[in-house]
Amino acid sequence: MNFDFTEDQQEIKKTARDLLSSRSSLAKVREAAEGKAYDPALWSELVELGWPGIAIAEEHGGQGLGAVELAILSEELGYALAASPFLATVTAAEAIGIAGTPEQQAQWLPLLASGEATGTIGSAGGLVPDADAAAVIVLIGEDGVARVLARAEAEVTPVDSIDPTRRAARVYAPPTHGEALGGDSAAAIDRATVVVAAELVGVAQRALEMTLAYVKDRRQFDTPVGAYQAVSHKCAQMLKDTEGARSATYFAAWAADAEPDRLPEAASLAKAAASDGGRDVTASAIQAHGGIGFTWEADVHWLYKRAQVDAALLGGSGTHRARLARLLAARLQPAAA
Amino acid sequence: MNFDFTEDQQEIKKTARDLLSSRSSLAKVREAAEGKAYDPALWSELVELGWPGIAIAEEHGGQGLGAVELAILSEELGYALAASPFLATVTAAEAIGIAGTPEQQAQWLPLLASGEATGTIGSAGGLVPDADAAAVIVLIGEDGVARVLARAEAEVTPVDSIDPTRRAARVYAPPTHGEALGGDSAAAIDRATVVVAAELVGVAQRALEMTLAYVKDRRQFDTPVGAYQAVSHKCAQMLKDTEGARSATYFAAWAADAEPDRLPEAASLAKAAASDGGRDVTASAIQAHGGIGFTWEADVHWLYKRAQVDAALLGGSGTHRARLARLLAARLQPAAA
Amino acid sequence: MDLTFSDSEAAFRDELRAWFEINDPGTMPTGDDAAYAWRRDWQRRLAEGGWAGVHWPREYGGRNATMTESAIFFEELGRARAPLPANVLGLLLAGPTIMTYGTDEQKERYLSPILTADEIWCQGFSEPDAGSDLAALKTKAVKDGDDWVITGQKVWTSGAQYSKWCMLVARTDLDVPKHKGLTYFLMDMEQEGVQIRPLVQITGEPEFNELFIEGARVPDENVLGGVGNGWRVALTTLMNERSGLAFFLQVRLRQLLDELIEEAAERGLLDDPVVADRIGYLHMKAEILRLTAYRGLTTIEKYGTPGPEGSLTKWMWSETNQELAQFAADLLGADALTTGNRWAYELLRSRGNTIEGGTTEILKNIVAERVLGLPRLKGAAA
Amino acid sequence: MDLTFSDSEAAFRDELRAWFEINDPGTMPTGDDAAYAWRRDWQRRLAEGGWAGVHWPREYGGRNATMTESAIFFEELGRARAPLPANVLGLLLAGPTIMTYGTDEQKERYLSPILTADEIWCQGFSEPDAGSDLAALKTKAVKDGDDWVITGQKVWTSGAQYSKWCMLVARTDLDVPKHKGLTYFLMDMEQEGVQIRPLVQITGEPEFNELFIEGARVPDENVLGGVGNGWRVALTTLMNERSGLAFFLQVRLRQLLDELIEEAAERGLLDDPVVADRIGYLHMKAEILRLTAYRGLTTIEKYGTPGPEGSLTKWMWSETNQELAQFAADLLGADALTTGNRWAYELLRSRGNTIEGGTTEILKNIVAERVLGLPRLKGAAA
Repeated sequence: MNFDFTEDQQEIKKTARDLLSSRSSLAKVREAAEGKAYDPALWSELVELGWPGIAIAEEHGGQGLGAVELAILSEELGYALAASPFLATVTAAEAIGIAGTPEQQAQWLPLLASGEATGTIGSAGGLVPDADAAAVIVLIGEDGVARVLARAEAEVTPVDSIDPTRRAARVYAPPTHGEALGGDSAAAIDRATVVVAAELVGVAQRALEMTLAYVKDRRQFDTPVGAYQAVSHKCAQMLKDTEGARSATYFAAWAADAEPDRLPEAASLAKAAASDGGRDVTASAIQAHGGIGFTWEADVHWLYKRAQVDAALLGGSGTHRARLARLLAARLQPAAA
Repeated sequence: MNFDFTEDQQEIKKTARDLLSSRSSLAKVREAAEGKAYDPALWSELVELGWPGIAIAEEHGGQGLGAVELAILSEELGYALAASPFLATVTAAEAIGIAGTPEQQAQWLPLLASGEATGTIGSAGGLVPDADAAAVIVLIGEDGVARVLARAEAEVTPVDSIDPTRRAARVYAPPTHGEALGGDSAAAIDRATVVVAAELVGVAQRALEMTLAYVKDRRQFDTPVGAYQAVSHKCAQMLKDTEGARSATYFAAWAADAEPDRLPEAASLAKAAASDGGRDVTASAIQAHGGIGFTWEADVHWLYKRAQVDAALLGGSGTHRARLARLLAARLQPAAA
Repeated sequence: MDLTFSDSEAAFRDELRAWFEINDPGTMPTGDDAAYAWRRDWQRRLAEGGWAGVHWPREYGGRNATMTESAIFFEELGRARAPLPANVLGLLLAGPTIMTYGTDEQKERYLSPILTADEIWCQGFSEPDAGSDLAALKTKAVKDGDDWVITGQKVWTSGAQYSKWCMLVARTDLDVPKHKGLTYFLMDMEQEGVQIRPLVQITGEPEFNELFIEGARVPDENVLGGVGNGWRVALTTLMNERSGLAFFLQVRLRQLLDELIEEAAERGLLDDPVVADRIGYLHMKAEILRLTAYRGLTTIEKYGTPGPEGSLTKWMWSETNQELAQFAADLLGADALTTGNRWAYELLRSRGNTIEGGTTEILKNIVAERVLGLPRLKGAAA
Repeated sequence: MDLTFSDSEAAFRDELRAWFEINDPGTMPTGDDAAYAWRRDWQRRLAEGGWAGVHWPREYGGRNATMTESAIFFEELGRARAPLPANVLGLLLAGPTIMTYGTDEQKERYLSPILTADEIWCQGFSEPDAGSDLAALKTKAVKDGDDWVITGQKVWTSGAQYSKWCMLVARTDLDVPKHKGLTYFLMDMEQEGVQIRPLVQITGEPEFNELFIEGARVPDENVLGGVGNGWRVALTTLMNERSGLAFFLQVRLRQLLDELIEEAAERGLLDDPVVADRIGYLHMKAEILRLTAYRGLTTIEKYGTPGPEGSLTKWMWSETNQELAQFAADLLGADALTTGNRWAYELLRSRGNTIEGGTTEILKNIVAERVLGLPRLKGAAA
């Protein structure tokens, strides 16, 4: 039983942290958000590093690493709040990689791995991240079945979500368009869900760190505000929520490859914990910043907005709690499962 | 719009507070709880003061006052944590008084008003307070219809609830026994529910006051613990919960007589708020007392236990929240109501 | 206890409703400046009808309304979906403070234009380094002949760009303890020394401003309540801050909740017990807020001082409003996360509720110390 | 990252499970004394099997188990529905503290009887006036010849009535600042000067005791870690307090939750979406606790010091356990409010979870200061 990253994994984490701290500083995130345009140089760099293909099989041009490595990157991109189609693309790749037909995989994975194209996954009723520029869209129907659509097969309506650091769209496709994923849609969605959870963990971690820095520095009544229990205990709670979400998310990332039978439960655990944790921690971050935290000028609101939208992607915590209860009930009555 | 009590009502409150602080001190409550026996002298005194009949019509030997006066007394008995069949008796009287047939009223109300007999109301599946000694039991069936049963018509099984300051029992009666209330069972139950809510407000108030006294006095790290925000903000929350429950309960008591159309909603509001508030405030009281609060020797646990059992009587907060939602939905679609 | 309106309260309400029927507020135009101008016109109409300063004494053009009537005014304003009058800070804060501490000349000069919205007021209390800690403010006023020369920075000043006057608290004596050396000024905003910068909130709207004050001049006659007495005068302003406004906010919360319930019903979501449970919960909280606000009024009217309720309603409102917005996002999904949707706006705007006008943490301090009598921790303050 | 047990961990677990199969713990008798005697026998059986002090070094009769193996031990103990060994405080606290600070003679004298439960230990740290504030303790030890004479009062001493020895911290120097004048003693409980009074909890059970110490004598050789070094020695004891035990508690929480889910299923309540929502929530919290506890182990094993996780699991456990008990009462109604029902017991007992072994408030202080590096407020302490 070892929760620690391998040396290679730690190296990936460190590389990502270092690179993103310069290439995707919050000033650059702000630029992208306010300018409503991603920095193409950032995407090129991620592509050059092979990140979009980190978990895509080598036969399809990826690096052939696993869900844990992908979660590490996603967490770091969340921490950096990177404005990029990374999350959308890798979640599409995860879905197609686990459940696509050989043809679907051959058609899309090399393009996604090489960064020649981006992709996305999302629900028919929800916000679909970066769908406007995606070459391939994995669209989840009301029935839970996911279809693979080329961009031209879908009606994509870009919308401004409350999170301006990421583009979003509503996607519609007539039932006759696209082709169902060859394999298990649930597994495809679960693997994508873990990626979103990992991003949320990174967002929460960043919110915690920004808050700690602020409350150690900011003084009121001649005392750093972080010395008051009203603030310090809130920070402790933020740590608890962040670490709890992290525990569940790492477990899910590990299970995705090592024990896929446990993935349904693990993915829902991770998403429920990370959705709640991400929202609560970023809201607390605003509160702990006081008036400053409510200004556009401060950066803490980007985190709150990302967390709110991520929390709804691929099912909010309520949806996942309901699923956890179903899974538990099914264990009691295996016949009814 | 005036939320204040009349002078008469204030006099009732003051009388009750003064009397109960001597006749039902916490030492006496402890004696009753540990000895598993009510103090008959206390009951005699309440009867002499005419309290059991305070809201019973004069024609039936009561004082003919209203639900507000009854709520005032119930709050004070809750504040004193009085060990007595008062709550059980007055809730039965409320039910029969509003919905009993003339015969049921004539049979039971004079006995209850004069204290010659006690009564109770409770759910078939739940704990029924003081049913073992009650001459009349208003038993609420699964269908929400309440029957009036003479003691002999019911199977009463005394049980030790977690609240030793009040006797409790499970009650069963075959469908053929007893007689349905003549009028609206829902109104009967709602009026009884307000009484329980009022008791919970008193319990919460006492828990708050005991806690304030303790945390002003108790020192840790050379400082009164009440100076720490972890404690002081918890106390502020206790006040908020108590006052919120009180607002809802006074409204319900007022509506019971003045605007009975609003009673269903008001009763559910009161019970939901008082159940949550009572449980949270008394749990916080234990916590704020630290280790001492967890001992049998301290009195704060009686409040927690009473609050827990009261919170479940005549429907917990979940039941009442669901009902509130139904009432709101019915307003939108009056036809479907 | 009588939770119906008294005859005179009901008459007040009916008169106001009748007035609203004739004077339909209409729809506020979009665009900050246009909306503000419209709200100014709206206040003029209210003033003409005698409804602008309902709680002001008749001698100053008010209606001498009781607290309850004042609450009814804001409830009805909310119910009519009318906006707040443009000069709300003048009506609620500056006016009553001037009535309390002003000289006859000051009352004569300032009160009437407040009522008619001819002169808009803003509030210059908060500073970047003194958020919750008014006594720590650094803006300085130095006597120069008959004038005071003011230098410093203020923040969270709403409506500054439309204001003629600012309720400004500045430090006039550096040699005495923090809250003792303060003075309350009525500062003319229309001068070189006052620069306004919009402060954009996380909603993207510039609801507030920063004030950069560099050598602004205020004549001595514009000191309110005496030199060195600024702390006391400022507290009066703060005490007035949310007396009636609470009811406007409370009604607005109620409307939002009702609209959400309707929306949930339209989408067929009310049958989901989890949704119903949450709606029951929010309804309970909204009702507790409303009832507690009325209880607070009863206490003030009867005893002249606010009871514990008064310090709880802001806290209750802000918490419930945030819970409501978050629940709306859960319930409505993508719609409520899309810019332009009112719930998307609420999801962002409501975060400010627990910060603006006193953070929840400070409110809890106040409740703990002033209502519950708990000791203050060394080095801490409310 | 590998969240399966390693081969050696799996072997450890399998060996233990096999041992449990043969050594069925059986059912604990009712009655405090009988139960305690039974738990003492149980520990002897564990000791005979080599399972009593799994984390102790082999030289002292232990198994030299890793942290993970120690966690597995407690998990399996929970899974086998076996009780904690009678001398749990000796095994977890006294033993390791003596190993760290004891002289060779002390190790020789005390360790073996701890393992075999021949000598039970209790912990004498808390005092009535020094609940969360160990440095404020008042029990005094005065040198008298070769002995120390001890006077004072201790509280929350569990198992005192069965104990031969007490880990006692007392003040030996009144002239130095609070935490400097303390000394750690190994006090013989079997003497006139030590009186035990059971302290009944809100459950009605006397789980803890008060100790009244009046002139008790402790020979100088029973000082542990040197005179005046009591603070440091006590911290070692406290650091050991819940290393492995966390897993026992975590498994117990899991079992309770599973039983509640089964009970809910039997009553046909799982189909209620509100119930399902709450069960999903509690399951999430229980899993987060389990996983975070394992993450904490990884950190300790790899870096030798506890990471942030270690300080969170007690907090997570106590909070979740309380939520679980309250939910059970909501779900099961009257049954869960009737004395004798396990949920009724949990509803009361769980209130202690956020107090015993460090209140949640103190834990948050510790997290804030030691993990997050936040400044300490003047006059406050962790």
